[in-house]
Amino acid sequence: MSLTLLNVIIAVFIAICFVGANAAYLVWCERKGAGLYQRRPGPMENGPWGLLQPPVDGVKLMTKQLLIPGGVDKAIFMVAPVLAMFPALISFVTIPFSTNIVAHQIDVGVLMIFAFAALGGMSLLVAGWGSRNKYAMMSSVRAVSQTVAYEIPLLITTITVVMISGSLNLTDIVEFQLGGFWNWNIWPLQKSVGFNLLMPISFLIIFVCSVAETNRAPFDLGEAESELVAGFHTEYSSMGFGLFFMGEYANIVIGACLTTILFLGGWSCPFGDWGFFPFNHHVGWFLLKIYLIIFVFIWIRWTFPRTTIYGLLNLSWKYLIPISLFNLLLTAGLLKVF
Amino acid sequence: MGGYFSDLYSGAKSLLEGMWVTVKEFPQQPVTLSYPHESVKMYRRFRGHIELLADDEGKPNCIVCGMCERACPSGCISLAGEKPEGSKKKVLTKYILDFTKCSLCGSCVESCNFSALQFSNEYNLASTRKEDFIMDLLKRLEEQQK
Amino acid sequence: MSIQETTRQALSEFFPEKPVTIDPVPEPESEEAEDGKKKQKDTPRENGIIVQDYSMKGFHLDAQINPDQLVRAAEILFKLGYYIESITGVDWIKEGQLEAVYDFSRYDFDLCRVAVRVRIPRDNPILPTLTGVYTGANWHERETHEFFGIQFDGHPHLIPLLLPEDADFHPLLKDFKA
Amino acid sequence: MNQPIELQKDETFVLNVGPQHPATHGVLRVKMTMDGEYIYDAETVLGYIHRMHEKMAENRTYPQYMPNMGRLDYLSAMAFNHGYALVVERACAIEVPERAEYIRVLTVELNRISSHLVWLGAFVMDLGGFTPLMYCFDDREQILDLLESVTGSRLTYCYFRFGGLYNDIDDDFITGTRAFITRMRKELKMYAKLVTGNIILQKRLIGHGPIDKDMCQRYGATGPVARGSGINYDVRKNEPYSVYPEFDFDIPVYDECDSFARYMVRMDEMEQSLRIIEQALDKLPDGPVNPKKKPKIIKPPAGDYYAAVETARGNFGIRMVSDGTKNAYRLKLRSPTYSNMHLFDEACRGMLISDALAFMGSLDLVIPEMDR
Repeated sequence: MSLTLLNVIIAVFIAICFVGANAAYLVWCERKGAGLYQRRPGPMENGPWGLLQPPVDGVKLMTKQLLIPGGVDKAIFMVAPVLAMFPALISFVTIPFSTNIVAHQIDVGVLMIFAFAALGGMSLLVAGWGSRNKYAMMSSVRAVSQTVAYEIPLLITTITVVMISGSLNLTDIVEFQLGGFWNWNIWPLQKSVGFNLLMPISFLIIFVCSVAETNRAPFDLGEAESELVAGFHTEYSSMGFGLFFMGEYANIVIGACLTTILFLGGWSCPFGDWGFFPFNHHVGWFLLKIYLIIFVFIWIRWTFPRTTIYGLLNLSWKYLIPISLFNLLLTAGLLKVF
Repeated sequence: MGGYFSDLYSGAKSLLEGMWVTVKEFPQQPVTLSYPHESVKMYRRFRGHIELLADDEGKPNCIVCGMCERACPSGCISLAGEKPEGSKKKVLTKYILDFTKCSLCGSCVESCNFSALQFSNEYNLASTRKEDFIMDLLKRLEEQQK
Repeated sequence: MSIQETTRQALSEFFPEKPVTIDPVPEPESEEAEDGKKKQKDTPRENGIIVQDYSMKGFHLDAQINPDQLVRAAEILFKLGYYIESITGVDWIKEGQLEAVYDFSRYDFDLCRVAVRVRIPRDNPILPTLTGVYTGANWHERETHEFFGIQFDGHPHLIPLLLPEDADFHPLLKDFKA
Repeated sequence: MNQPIELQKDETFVLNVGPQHPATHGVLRVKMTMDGEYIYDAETVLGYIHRMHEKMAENRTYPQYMPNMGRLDYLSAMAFNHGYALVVERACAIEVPERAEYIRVLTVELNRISSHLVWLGAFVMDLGGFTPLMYCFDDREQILDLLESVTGSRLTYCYFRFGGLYNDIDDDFITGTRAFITRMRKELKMYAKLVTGNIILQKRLIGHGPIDKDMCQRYGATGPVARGSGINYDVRKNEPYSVYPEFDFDIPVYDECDSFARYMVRMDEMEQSLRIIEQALDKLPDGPVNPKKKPKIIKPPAGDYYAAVETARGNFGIRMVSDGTKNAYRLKLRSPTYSNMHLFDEACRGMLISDALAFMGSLDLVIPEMDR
């Protein structure tokens, strides 16, 4: 067995642990955050501040009966939750948490993440189709059109960043932004393109798209609970539902990671590269940034009502795609000039 | 075209305003009460299920006139009394409240002219058995006297 | 002219033999209080318009008409701007009759509540439907149908609304025993 | 997005919304024939919690029936009690002392605000926003506490009696209510920022769910539904009862006929109710809350009686037929949402399901009141 393969297996194991812990405790964060936003304490009873709630919930989910509705295609029905979880896990392989904390550096890391994100969209379709439920079916159709609509601006914006940094490798993209927060891609002032006013807006676009890609409020049309009951996972119980749930939170982490890497300088310290503690704490900076983004995710979810499917598509096709396309052109032009 | 950008601007502004409202609540103390650990004080007028009132000697005030039984819309009160020998008044021997039917309207308390009934302040009444709600108020009074 | 009079005149086309101006005699208070019971034993009320005392009764016009005049009456009221409040029945079991009461009211400040009544025999209760005029009569008629067993001719979807779909009993009839 | 599309009858499927569906707030069922996400036809099925209150009225005496009224519309129970008290008082010619009338108005208006708050929270939750619900419930809790301190119960008050009230209010209630008015004014501003101004909510409501005047008349829609369609109709103004003529308040009317107009009507109504409460507290006369002369046994003289009140959802009317005995001969309850919901079947045709459910939320349904 080659060393690289072993490396990847260990990394996947660590990624599973990381994703599992993250998913579990992000649920806690979400519930606690929701509580605090809503003038109530959130989970309180299990452990201090309800910190034991996630494991207890996990045990509950695992011990529940897995119900399979009559007349469904069992194989499709069972494979959907796995499909939801698997791409998110694999994507972690290529995400650089720090200079050397990365499972496997791939030169086309960005491409790989997008490839697997598309697979995640398919899991919703399979789940909705396999459930033999009208609500689930409608939800999966919605989810797919949403994924398609939002992958385009997401990709275009990412290409812009790739053009600026000149690499598809995530580590390279971060290294391009090292040396203080003024070097991050979020600012209009750029090393390679001079001055591009649209960069902060691009950041917003990628942020909105990652909210939409992860099916979170206000774009949670797939599981719009007041319209489609629970959407694609209406018929799932026990760990089937649990996997969807974990997959959702894993996707959130991926989305936050991607935003951080592309625009917020990844693990780079905001105050330049001082080589002493705590500024050299690279993973710390990375985690801080992604959790800040997740905090905003939670904040948004507990503030806004849901959009409709046409509102969502309008936003994508009328605003996000034109602006990101324009930014792509502008950046290409600026790259030629400078 | 102008509408395009003003829409974008006003929309983004309204979203930020909303986010500012919720984030202001974030650091504040919750307004809820963690119920089993602490509980609210009931108001004096709180209408729990009814209970019998006793006079100074600890005997119920009730004279078994049956007004409450007749006033009750749901027929959840059943009472009985007997006249001991040598006494003018009837003495209450049984007062059963079927709380499963009670709608807490208070017609019984209002109909009573002898201040023999009042609302209790009890609200922790959850149970899984129906029998728990068929209450013997006379027994309850005796227990209270002890 | 107040809307009340307009409505009364419009409705009086059903009673050509009675001059419009004669009947606004509110039943005297004292008489009614004394023989409330007597009134019930009387023969059923004759068709006609009664102008009610609003402060006492809560509505203004009380018109009793024949079943075949019902749709026309509804059309008149619709044209005058009335909206339909409710349709209900009353079971006058002693007289062997069912009474359907149609309540109409207005959106504007010319306050006038009109009750239109129709009396039909208890053993063959058939009425024309108002759904052609007031679409909202649909549910009210379905409700009256299931509670009283009144058949509404021409109703598009006369199945029980509040009761179970297969209910064949009419609970608001006085002889209904659960 | 708003253009009528041509729906095809032969490519439809039936979607059962309810009886257990998060958007139907209870047990309402709508059988929707869908063409994709568009509604081709809808049929509402009622009666899942039908309790035959009207028959109960025939078997109970008049005072005994009072608690039933709170069970019709559990959110504005006070107004329903008021309507019933009105019709019996009218029939028996019972005079109500002035102080009692003022307290009635006071409590009914407080109850109206609490009802609108539940609606606001539930409506925004229908649209997918959860947080406003919690804020609304926090505010509503203040009202419930106030009303509980007076009536002794939080939801089904049963506070009114024929000719008067169950008991008088105390000073704590008055100071508490004044504090609540200040708080509520601030909170309404907060809701305006958090909910009303929100672009997502506006995009979802403005121009959706049209109900025009003609439709209101055909179906007999009342309350905020009619007022959102430009009909200036409020029983409190059009047919003044109790001491409402004494107060200076406006009836909010919007001409837009869409879901947002109905939303705005209710938001404005809360403000107007606060005004009424403030004036009622200022003008509150002294005196007894129960009449000196009141018949011992309620036996209305034979005849027909009618009374209507404006509840939080519209015109609630009672037609009472008395035969001079202790029980009503016939009691018809005309509940507002029954008529308001009726137009849903027609109005939702051609809508997207998400719009239709938002539209349903804007009608402010309370199922027990519809099913009676």
